[in-house]
Amino acid sequence: MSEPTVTIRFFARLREELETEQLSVPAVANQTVSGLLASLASRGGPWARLTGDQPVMVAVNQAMAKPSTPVRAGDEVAFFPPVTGG
Amino acid sequence: MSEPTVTIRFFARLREELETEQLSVPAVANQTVSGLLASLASRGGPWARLTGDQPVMVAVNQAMAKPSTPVRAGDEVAFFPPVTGG
Amino acid sequence: MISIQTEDFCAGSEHQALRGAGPGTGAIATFTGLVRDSGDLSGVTGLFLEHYPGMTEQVIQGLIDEAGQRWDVQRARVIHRIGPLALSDQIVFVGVCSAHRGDAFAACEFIMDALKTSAPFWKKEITREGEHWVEQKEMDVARTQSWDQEA
Amino acid sequence: MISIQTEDFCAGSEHQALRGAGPGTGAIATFTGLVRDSGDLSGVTGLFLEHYPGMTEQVIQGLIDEAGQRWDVQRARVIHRIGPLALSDQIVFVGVCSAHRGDAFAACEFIMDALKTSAPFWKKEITREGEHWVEQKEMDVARTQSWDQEA
Repeated sequence: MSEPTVTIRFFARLREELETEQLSVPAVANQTVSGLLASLASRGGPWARLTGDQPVMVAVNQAMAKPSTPVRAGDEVAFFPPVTGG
Repeated sequence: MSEPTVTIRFFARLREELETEQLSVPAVANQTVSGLLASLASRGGPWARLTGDQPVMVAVNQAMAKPSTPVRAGDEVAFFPPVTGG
Repeated sequence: MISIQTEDFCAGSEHQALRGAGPGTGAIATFTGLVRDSGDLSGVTGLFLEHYPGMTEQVIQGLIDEAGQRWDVQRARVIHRIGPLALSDQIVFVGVCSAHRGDAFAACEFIMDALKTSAPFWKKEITREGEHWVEQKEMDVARTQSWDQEA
Repeated sequence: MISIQTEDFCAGSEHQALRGAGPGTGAIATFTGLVRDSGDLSGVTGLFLEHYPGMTEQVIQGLIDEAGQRWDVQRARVIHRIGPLALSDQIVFVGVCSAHRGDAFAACEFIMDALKTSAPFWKKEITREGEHWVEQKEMDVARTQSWDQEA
């Protein structure tokens, strides 16, 4: 039986800086976007930048989210720089 | 030797109502657009509508003009309804 | 470039030509007006468009020049058809290219709005019941005046 | 209709398709964005565009729906290219048709402005000296916010 997880995706500059496109972490009870971000930043090195000066946008299940948005088992959470299309 | 004249043109609804596309009138000293319009209106019948309720726009030598714009020998004066292109 | 013509035009070719202004072009805004089935009257089956040859081109050139003073305009193209037009026919095309999208949108919309209230064209609507010279709309005059207030 | 694609598109064909919305169409407004030689950097020779598949389409559909609530929108078309693009290549197309020109212009410009600040695309500029992820512009954010104030 597989452990309940959260899928995390990174895009653009974040993907390059972290050298990570996607990872899976165990789901935590009562977790929020800001909690997840802090836990990732605590890995140190380039990960610390996730809570640094550069703006980081977040989507949960492909909808724009806020620091207080809950993160539950099975969710897809994406972190990325401010968008620059068009 | 030809008499000095002013060319007058009518467009759209005015052209149809007056059944006149173009006419030539003798040039008058110190004439203005409003003087010319009054003289045309004095012909009576459909011409009286030129000074009636319906808005009439005027161009002198193909530039938009006002009632006070001078009209001189050789000028081309055009009267027409408010424009509706586009 | 300005064309007043009875023939139809190809918006795709015009768009392609606007791309040729050079490597500094970042934005193309276009507007196309079509004959629609309801104007002053409903059940419109066609239009007849009259204009004042010579003055029309001068007025439109003046609008393009004014747009070029107010915004970054790399190239502007205006086509206006005259004569008889059928339902869904193209009437007018305005295309502008610029470095930036804000300038392209503003210049295109300004030229189109000002053309409607200052270029000497007159439109007659044709229906099965008869013909009718279109009346100038107060809203069109207000739209053009709003560009003056913005200046 | 929304397309996210690596291939180029033909603005002329898209324009033609917008004409097919019916006899009530009186206005088509289009915008095309091109790769230009100076962005954050000068001497840009190309771009690389990344996006978030799935979310991108949802966000753009949301913008089209919002435009349809605010203005008369008969048909809206958005194409955005991804992957490597060369100088002067087409990046994005937004086309809207409507009964009236004011609605067509407003809806087209709104979708374009909002796409720039909310659709998950990221642009990397490529020059002879190197590459650079483009920074979001405060002016773009301000332009999008101005549509909220207008509501």
